[in-house]
Amino acid sequence: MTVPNMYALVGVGLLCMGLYGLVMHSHLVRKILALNVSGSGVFLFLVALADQTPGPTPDPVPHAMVLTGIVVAVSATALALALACRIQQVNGTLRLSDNEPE
Amino acid sequence: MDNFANYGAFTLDAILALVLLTLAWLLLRSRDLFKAIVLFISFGLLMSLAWVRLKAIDIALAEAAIGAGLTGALFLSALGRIRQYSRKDRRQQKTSRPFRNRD
Amino acid sequence: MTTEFSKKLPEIMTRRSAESLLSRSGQAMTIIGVSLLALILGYSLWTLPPFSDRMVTLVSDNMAISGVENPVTAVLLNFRGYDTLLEIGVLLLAVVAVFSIAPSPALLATSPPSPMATLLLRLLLPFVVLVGGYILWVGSYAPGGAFQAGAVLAAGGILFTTVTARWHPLANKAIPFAMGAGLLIFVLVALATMMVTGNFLQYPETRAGMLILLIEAAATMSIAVILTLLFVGGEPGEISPAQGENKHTVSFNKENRSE
Amino acid sequence: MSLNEVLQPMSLPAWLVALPLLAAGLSVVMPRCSVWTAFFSAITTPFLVVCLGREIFFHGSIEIHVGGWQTPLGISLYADGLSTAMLGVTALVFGIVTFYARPYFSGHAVARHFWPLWLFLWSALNALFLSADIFNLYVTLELLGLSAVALVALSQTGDALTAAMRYLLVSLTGSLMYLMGVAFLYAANGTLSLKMLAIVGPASPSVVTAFALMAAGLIMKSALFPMHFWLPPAHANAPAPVSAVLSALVVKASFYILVRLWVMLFEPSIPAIVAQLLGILGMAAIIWGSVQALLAERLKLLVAYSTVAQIGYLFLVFPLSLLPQVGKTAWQGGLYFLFSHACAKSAVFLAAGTVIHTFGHDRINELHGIVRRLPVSMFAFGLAGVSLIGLPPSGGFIAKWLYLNASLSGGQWWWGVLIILGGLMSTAYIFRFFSRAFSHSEEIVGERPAPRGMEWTAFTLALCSLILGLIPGSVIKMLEIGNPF
Repeated sequence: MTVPNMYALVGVGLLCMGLYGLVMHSHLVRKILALNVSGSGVFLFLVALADQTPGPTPDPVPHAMVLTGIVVAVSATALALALACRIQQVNGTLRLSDNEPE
Repeated sequence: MDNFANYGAFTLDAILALVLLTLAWLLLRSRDLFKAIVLFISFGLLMSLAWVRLKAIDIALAEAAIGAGLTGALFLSALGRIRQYSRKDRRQQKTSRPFRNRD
Repeated sequence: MTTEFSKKLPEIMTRRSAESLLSRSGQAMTIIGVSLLALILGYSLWTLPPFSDRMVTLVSDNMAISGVENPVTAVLLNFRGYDTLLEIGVLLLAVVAVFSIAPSPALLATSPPSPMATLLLRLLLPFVVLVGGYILWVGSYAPGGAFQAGAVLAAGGILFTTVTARWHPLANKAIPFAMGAGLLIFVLVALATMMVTGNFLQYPETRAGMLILLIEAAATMSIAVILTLLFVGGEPGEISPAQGENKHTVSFNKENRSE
Repeated sequence: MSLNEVLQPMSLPAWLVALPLLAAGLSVVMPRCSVWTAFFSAITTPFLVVCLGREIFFHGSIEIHVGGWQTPLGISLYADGLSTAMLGVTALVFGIVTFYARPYFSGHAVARHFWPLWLFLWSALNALFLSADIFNLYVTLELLGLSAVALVALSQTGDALTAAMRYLLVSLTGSLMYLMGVAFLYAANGTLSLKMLAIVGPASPSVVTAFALMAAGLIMKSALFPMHFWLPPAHANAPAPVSAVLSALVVKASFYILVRLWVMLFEPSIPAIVAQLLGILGMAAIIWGSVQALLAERLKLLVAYSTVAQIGYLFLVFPLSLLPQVGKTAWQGGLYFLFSHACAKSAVFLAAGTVIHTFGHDRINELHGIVRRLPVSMFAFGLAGVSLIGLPPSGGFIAKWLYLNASLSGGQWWWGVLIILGGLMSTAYIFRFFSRAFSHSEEIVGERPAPRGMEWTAFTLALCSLILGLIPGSVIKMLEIGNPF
């Protein structure tokens, strides 16, 4: 197994663990954490594949894509956390399932 | 000698990979939210090490500054605000719950 | 009897589906599903054909006319500059969204800043600005660029807001401009290049380096301000907490209310 | 420089993205002028779309290379009949709803934030429909998702915030799945351009996985059963202008990407059973959404569940288009569905918003005899209802007619039965509301009068859904340009 392939597998693992955490946790902040872990997994996968080019330099296009992705991810995280804080303030809870119609 | 360096590098990569997976697992399983966030920040820092290993220095810089640093700060400040609100909420709970009206 | 049941049916359905996420069988299903996904992804990774170096060749062939020397910066701001344009839009959108959700700024001045902290800030801030400027400039040649520089400057901004927790009144007027400048200058440069070269975002070859630096400088400032504000988590200038609490209780809320 | 020089045909797609984006940026920088930047956008963007439509009608589809870089290296924007028609519907709905939103939000503090988010949503849709690059599509999807979520949360009630959060989580997960699919496609083909990817060979496991990931992500975002759970609360709790564009356009945007990917990349290499599966999910969505709409107690929730059902119809296009010799008819039917539903559903949501504005609630059982207070809105509701049910002469009728044609001459009659059954069910839930609205009852007193602008904008959109039923020939001719199918 080559080194980039190993990192790509780690990326797959992180994606799946993040998805698992996203589904299992009912606490919103934990869900957001899990999504961030998943995102890191996808980014790692992408860059690890880019390192497999035959030449000495890796492909810069996935690097640019991941940079874009990181910035998008931080924007989404900020929005999600702002929403979570507001939900705590208004509903008094941070669990979505508590909030089903009674 | 060259071979030896290769083995060393591979071992480093393997350890890094294992540590990344373990950290992710721990942070997802952690019962304490604060601890989970701290684990997430260290996860981000190790991710930037992984980016260096994958020859992506640009991403390593961005990950250290944005992925670990700023996202971590966002989580910590959100946690602080949530605790502040929930304390306030507990105090108000007995008197009124203006927003809890639903169908 | 039947009408009552029909009234309750949607509620029962939704409640069940919400709870099943936490039940034993739900957990088992999730674990099986996620492991299956991991297996499939791993297998597909295994069968991927060898990675082609078509893009590497294309990028290195065009580096000479890209106006910069760092391939990643060239992809970000020239070859795929359109992605970056939209991405700066995402950042600006995120800060507007956070403002629209947050009830009040997170940081309220409760006490004047301590002299120690102020001193530390005075020593650190110039250094942060210097490092940020360097990272921005070096991005044309080596790893670095607008996003990294913006993030470093934002760290300084966060430090500043946590220590002083107060905005200068002038800053309130300048902040919207600083937030929007990155996007506006990027779009305007793109439109201007379209007037000159006939193609959206096609820099004239001799001016490419300069235009990229202009876009990056504006973007760095906007990114720094936006990331700082995302951390602050609310609109500066509306400090009064009472006002902040009531800001959003507007009357069209009525439509969502029921007794 | 004359207008003709500025608006050269090749620069029209770029203007269509740049102009709303510029307006969005300006409305952040100058909050006081935000209404005017939105109005400016609402007038100029439809004009640009008309210019683009005229151009491609006479000279065929346009592809521009952003930055002057040819496709594997750069990003290209592509405008054929399909994307221009999507842009046209977007411009129509956004243009009209902007004039509804002005009185709706006037005087509210949130208006300050509404207009920039609104313009960002619009630029995201324009960019999405023009993009011919799978990673660029990811960026537009994120722009779209984040602005839509923020708009849902705008009313700041507990329910709206929770709905927005759920929507955000689904939307982000969907984007991640999509991005993972992009990674696989890029690794296998070394390009991100839709057109260059189009030449992929026989299905390898990585291509199938890429399709599965992208389809899963896009299905989550377009709320196909059983991933629809986030839609009803989000669309029912958002402010009315927002609900209108979310139902009319935003869920359709991810469907549009799926259609493009299916037609351009995956159709030859994915087994036909997958299309059948998508059709079966669509069938379940029609039945489930209609039943829930029949049971809903609030008007906006009824309309939102009706959207769940109507999305089901859209996905019937996948099995129907694979039938021999009727593929084209099926695609035309599916897209006709999309357009007429966009007009009709936005009209219905606007009318429902006017009801809430006037009476302060939308509990169906307490809305007896409201037609006397809101005759125009109820008339709009009725016209749009005609299209949703699929009665002639409406866009919905043409769509169902094309679908029925495809299913009967293709030999799979059961889809036809389902379409007729779905029409009956939508008749039932629409008349359930109408029987109250048009009933005789004691005079009810509205809290405040509805602004005339709010009533007539809804009416205009409803009329558009009807007009679509009168001009099927030219719409279908438009869709043929560039031969997207």
